[in-house]
Amino acid sequence: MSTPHLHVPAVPARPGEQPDFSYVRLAPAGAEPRPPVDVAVHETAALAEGLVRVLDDEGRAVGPWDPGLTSEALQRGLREMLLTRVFDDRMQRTQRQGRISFYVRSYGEEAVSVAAAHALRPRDMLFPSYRNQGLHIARGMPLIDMMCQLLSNTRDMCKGRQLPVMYHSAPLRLFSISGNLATQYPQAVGWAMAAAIKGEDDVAAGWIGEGSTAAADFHHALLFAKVYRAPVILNVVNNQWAISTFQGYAGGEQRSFAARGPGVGVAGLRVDGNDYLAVYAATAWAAERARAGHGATLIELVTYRAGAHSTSDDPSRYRPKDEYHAWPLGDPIERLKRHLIARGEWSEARHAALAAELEGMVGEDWKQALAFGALAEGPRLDPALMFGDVFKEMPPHLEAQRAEMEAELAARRGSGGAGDGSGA
Amino acid sequence: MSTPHLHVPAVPARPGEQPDFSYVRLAPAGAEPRPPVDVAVHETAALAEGLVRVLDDEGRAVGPWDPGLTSEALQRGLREMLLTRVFDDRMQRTQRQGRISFYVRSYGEEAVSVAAAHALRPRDMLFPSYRNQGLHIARGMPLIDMMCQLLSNTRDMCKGRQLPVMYHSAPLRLFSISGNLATQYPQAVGWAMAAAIKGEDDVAAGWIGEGSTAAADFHHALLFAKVYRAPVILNVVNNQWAISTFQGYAGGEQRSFAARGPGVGVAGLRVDGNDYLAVYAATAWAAERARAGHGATLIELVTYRAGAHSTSDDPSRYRPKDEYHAWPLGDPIERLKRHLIARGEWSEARHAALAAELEGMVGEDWKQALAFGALAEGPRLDPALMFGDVFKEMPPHLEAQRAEMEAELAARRGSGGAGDGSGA
Amino acid sequence: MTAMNMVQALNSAMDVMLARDPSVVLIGEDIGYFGGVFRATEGLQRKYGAHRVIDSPIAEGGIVGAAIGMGVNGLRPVAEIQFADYIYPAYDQIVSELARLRYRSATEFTAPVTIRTPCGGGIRGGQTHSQSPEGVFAHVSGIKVVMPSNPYDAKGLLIAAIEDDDPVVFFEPKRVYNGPFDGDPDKPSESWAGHPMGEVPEGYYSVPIGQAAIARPGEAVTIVTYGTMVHVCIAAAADLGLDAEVVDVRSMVPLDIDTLAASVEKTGRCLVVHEATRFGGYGAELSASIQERCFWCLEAPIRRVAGWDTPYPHAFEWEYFPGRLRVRRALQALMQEAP
Amino acid sequence: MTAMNMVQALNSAMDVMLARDPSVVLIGEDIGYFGGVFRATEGLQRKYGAHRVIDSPIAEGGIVGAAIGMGVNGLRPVAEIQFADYIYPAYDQIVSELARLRYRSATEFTAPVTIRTPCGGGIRGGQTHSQSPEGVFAHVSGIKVVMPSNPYDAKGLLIAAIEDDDPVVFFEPKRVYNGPFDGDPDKPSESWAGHPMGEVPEGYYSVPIGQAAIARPGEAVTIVTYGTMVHVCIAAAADLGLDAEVVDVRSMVPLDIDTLAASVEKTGRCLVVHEATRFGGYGAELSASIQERCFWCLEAPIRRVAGWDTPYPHAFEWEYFPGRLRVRRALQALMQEAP
Ligand SMILES: Cc1ncc(C[n+]2csc(CCOP(=O)(O)OP(=O)(O)O)c2C)c(N)n1
Ligand SMILES: Cc1ncc(C[n+]2csc(CCOP(=O)(O)OP(=O)(O)O)c2C)c(N)n1
Ligand SMILES: [Mg+2]
Ligand SMILES: [Mg+2]
Repeated sequence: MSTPHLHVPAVPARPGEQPDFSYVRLAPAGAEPRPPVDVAVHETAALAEGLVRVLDDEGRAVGPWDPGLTSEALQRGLREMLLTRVFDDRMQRTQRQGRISFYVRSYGEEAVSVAAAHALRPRDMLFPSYRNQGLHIARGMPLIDMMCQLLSNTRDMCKGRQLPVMYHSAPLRLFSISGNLATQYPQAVGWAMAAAIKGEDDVAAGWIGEGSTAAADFHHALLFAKVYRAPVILNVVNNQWAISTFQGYAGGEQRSFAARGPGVGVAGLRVDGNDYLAVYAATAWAAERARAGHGATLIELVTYRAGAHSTSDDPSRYRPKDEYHAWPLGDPIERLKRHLIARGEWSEARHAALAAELEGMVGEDWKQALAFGALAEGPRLDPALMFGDVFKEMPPHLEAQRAEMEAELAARRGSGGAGDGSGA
Repeated sequence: MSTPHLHVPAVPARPGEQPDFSYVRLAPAGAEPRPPVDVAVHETAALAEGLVRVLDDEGRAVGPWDPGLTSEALQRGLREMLLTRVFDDRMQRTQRQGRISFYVRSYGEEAVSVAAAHALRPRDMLFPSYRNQGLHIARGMPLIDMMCQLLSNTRDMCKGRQLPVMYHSAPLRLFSISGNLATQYPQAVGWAMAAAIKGEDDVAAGWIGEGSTAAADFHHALLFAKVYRAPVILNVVNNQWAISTFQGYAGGEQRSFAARGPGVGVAGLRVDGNDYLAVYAATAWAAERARAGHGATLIELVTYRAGAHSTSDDPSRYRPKDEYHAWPLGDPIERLKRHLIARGEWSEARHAALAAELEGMVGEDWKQALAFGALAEGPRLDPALMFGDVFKEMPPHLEAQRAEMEAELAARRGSGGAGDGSGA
Repeated sequence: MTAMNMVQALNSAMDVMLARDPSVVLIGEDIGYFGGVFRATEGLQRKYGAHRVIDSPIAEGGIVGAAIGMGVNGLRPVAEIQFADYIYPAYDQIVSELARLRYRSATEFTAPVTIRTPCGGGIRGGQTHSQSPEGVFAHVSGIKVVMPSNPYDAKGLLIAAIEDDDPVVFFEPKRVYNGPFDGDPDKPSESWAGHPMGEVPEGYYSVPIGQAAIARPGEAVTIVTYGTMVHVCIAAAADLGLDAEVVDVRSMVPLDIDTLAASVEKTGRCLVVHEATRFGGYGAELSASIQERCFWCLEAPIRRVAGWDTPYPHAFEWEYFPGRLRVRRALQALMQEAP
Repeated sequence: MTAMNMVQALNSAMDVMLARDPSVVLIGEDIGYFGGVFRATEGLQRKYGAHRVIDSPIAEGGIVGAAIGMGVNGLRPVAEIQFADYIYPAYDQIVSELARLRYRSATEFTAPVTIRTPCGGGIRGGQTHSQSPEGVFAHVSGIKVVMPSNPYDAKGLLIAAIEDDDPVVFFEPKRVYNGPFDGDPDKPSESWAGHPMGEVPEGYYSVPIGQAAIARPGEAVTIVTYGTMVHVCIAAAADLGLDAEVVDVRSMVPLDIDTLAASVEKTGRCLVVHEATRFGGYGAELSASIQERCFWCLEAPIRRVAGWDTPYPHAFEWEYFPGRLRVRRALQALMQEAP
């Protein structure tokens, strides 16, 4: 019997060490069965510890989870994943240039969002985290709108009130992104409960990272989804890292995150998150299950955060620089490209051409977005907007404060002061 | 495909209906295997959905979980369960007479607390809920001390600051009971983490009701216990009801509460909570597992809240009056008594004598406790005590407020007012 | 008009709104089949169904999180938190989400959630059934905070809260659920029957949020208070035969400072009274903003009477509670105050 | 003495205490191997081990709940909440448990937990990385609340907090982590080097909790403030050539009202300044209690300068932040005020 000591989760590799992904439990493509959507929750226990994969190492689509998509659908998937990456890379660069104050890439996780968006209906409501921009792109949010939000400029959909990447769109059914982790999860469940209460067959889907499963909201969401059999899909994007914290600290040691589902009484699927077809198929299965009234599904999407946490982060401080190259599930774009080529419906040349086209497009949109201003250089929206929408109607104390601020700005202009609050 | 509607958990029987416990998944005594204490978490999945039982319907102790206790140990168990019930009944009556303001019985759940206390070491730290008085009694807290707390009298251990039943004892390692559900659960885990950090082999144990598993603290406790492999036993007392709310609303439909353990990565056991031997054996197993460094266990104790939620509750409003008689797991005291009789070590006569002895004892103690006063009639502690222990040293603003109150009391005495704050 | 106590008035408000608006739903612990531990939702599940009057798990954070999602999907949820002492697990969803959603999404997403919760002591509930946490909500930009002191206002304000497109935290002073309370626990408890504010219309009406009420007009001094303390203050002033003007704040956010200031400008003296602990409480905001508005008319400092800065002690409830004697003593001192 | 910025001073405080007292442990998100997102715990896990400098799951409620249990078992946990904006999930454990334990158990159980958390804006963090929620903790009986404005106080107060047997919520104004900030974001940011309060002893010392400090002595007017705003207020007074006395509250609970009152009695005028939203904020308590103590010496109403009552807007940060201009304008108005 060992003398008592505090166990702390092992981290496979730190800077300077060899990447080691032996802890990632894999399964061959096509190995997992695809049960009917009305399967009993406890019968999904094995799937929650397994790994749903469709694309094999040769780029073939195999097994019962192959959604059998058309070439057109596949090319759309490839295009929108690539667009997401091109967009991310460009925005990251502009942040470096100081044009935007903050950015979060989804590099390496594009399939998680794009495939899910494609598998859901337009009326289904999405509750994204800050790393699901693929949802917005796949739902057709104009890049210019996203850029203007990032620039906090005169066309910022958030009226200058939100950090970059906190997009929203009621018409596109993309919920407002919160800076507080996981809060959208029980909200997604409540939204789904409301759909059921109203007798509508819309489904809600929420996304959080594996680190965020530690939050109370994860528990509340799973519990309410179970108790009321809510038509909701709860996605956990296990990209192995939460800023500097390895997934073991969120409870990932020897246990999948998907297993939390059956534990509480919600179906669970562990899915290859870098496999567009697997993500699509799992999402479609869960949506069908939810729509048919069989309740929620917890989907763990196994992927890897290929980039930094955000533009404020430097991962070389806490993990090996080249870890991503050793990641066993590869790159989602490369894998779908390979599949399309294997099907004889794509080529390196067409891929290069597509990349060039998308880069051009993003560059064009960026120019146009800049025309609406940028936080640093301006023009900016009227600061008085900060007092709007705190309440539906502005109460007297905010009216008074707005007037005070207007007077302050007038004085500042008078004193020729900069937009800095100092008036110096 | 059914038209969408909100699922709400079924409640088997409401007032006027026939009790129906067909939803309680049973297993014959002795049926469940007893794995070694270093068993892998996922191998406890079946035990978490099964039912660990030792006492069969004939009162025999059967199967691998039989702890093989001595007659002396068994008689102690019987005595302290009975004492708990006698104490509860008496305190309930005094509440009816208006002597104490509030009371909570553990009627029908005595084994849950008493057997667990007996299976743990004196140094192990206990974090009870308000329905675990069997722990206090089994650890030898003087009944008079408990009664004085209930009376909020001059010997009240809580100095008049707490509702009745919110006992505590540092020397007996019984943590202070909170009115906020489940808050003690992550605290128990933190206490256990500290033991591990200090290299001590003490174990912590916490108790909450099945309804309280919905609280965020349940999730935090399980997660931290998993991540740091804390030497803690997390007990969920599933007595089927949370005030008026059936356990289905806590997620009990078609899923055990113990299954939450393996779901997160903590061993899980579902145990017959009305079987003294099963509770003892399960607790001993979990304690040994924890002490050996193999981590936490979530134990669901299946029992039934035979009485009202508290003296403020009337269960006939929401469940059949006679439900308890139909409860399939019987009564914990009756079952242990039957076992001792079957072993030839007990008799109805001795039992009646014991009951009489304990009633006499409780009556005696009650008289003595009353000598220290009662909230209604007084004498009471000095009200100035309300300002103590908010901080270790009293800060000036509280000194000032205490002086104000003293002046107020003086004025009240002057005006001959009652102890009522009105001074009228 | 019918005589209703506050619980009946609240029940009637929810009944009226459930009937009028199919998007109204209720959710909370023990509120459905059982009708709530204070019976505020009695009979409503039977009348409107388990899908509109929803029993919930014991997870205040989950209740509010789910209610927000329901609100976003077009419903008007009314969540009950069984005791205000248990609202803290929901604090993050209220502060970080419910209060911010309209703002951060520039009105594209909103959740018209009402959160009802019984507060205050005087019922021998001890420190976890007696708290008055309105102050930690009033400080949060983006939520309205309300506390009625009588059945008429309770129904009218609750209907206004449910119809309000902004989130509202609705505090119910449970000590006056069954009758007004003058601060004397030894007197047989009064009933609302016969009290003018206990006369309540059966049907629909609302009391606008954002307006204080003059509970007792007077000239000598202004007492600014709310909830249970309105009645205690009226009684205390009567004890002294003092012509005090008692202003019932009713709406903590937005605050009707004009009505408060008008009264203080008239009387020149002001006592702020609440049951919540004093330090950093809502009374500090009342004192500070009245002082800012009325400084030059003040003939004496604004004083506060409140619960002591300790937890609510079970055995010393009536030494803790800011009763008539404490209010009286403060009024006497205030009237005598001079440089 | 060495020149330290506030982050280094905080790191040094924890280093000193980890070395002196084996019962001190740290727990929080990203604090261990990584050293914290603001580097406050840099190097400490390497030095003291992963069992004393503990990386945690992202569960603020769990962190505080576990820290309480550790405290009960004889440890002195220092929990880091990565941003004060994310402390709300822990609000229940702090308010209902940490603040109450000593009281309800009549001292049999106590948990000497310190909760460190960076607060305040001016770093382009938007509404979820800029909040100043001290007010919703100062109202809670049973916890001490502290906010230093410079490296020397930061280290001394943090050591005092860790040694304190009562729970302490320790707010760190992150805008001044790397240097004092006079309110002008366009100026190259200053460093603490050369600043008198940037000179910090390497070893053990403490600054007592419960004492305000005179950051700048003066006669004309009293400015009561804390955190980042101390520096802004000094600069604003300097802009006006006004002989203001700037009082750094430092300890919000317990409040050193005597030092504040003495200053106001001397100057006759008082401006209360903080970055937190105004309505129902801690400044209201400062205003109310100073008014109660100093009413007869006040030559003008006590005024407040604070953040507007809105979320902290990303793009309008410098119109939101109560900068030098806002403080100057308030001072000018206050000095002119007369019946
Ligand atoms: C409640 C809360 N706590 C802490 C943070 C700070 N924080 C922002 S992102 C992050 C890591 C999240 O990791 P994960 O959930 O795995 O998502 P990922 O970034 O990997 O996509 C943390 C701790 C926060 N935003 N909210
Ligand atoms: C956080 C919180 N929410 C609500 C309550 C009110 N309450 C007290 S006991 C109780 C039911 C608890 O049921 P359960 O956990 O099953 O324990 P049991 O009473 O059955 O032993 C409720 C809702 C509370 N005390 N704390
Ligand atoms: Mg992650
Ligand atoms: Mg129960």
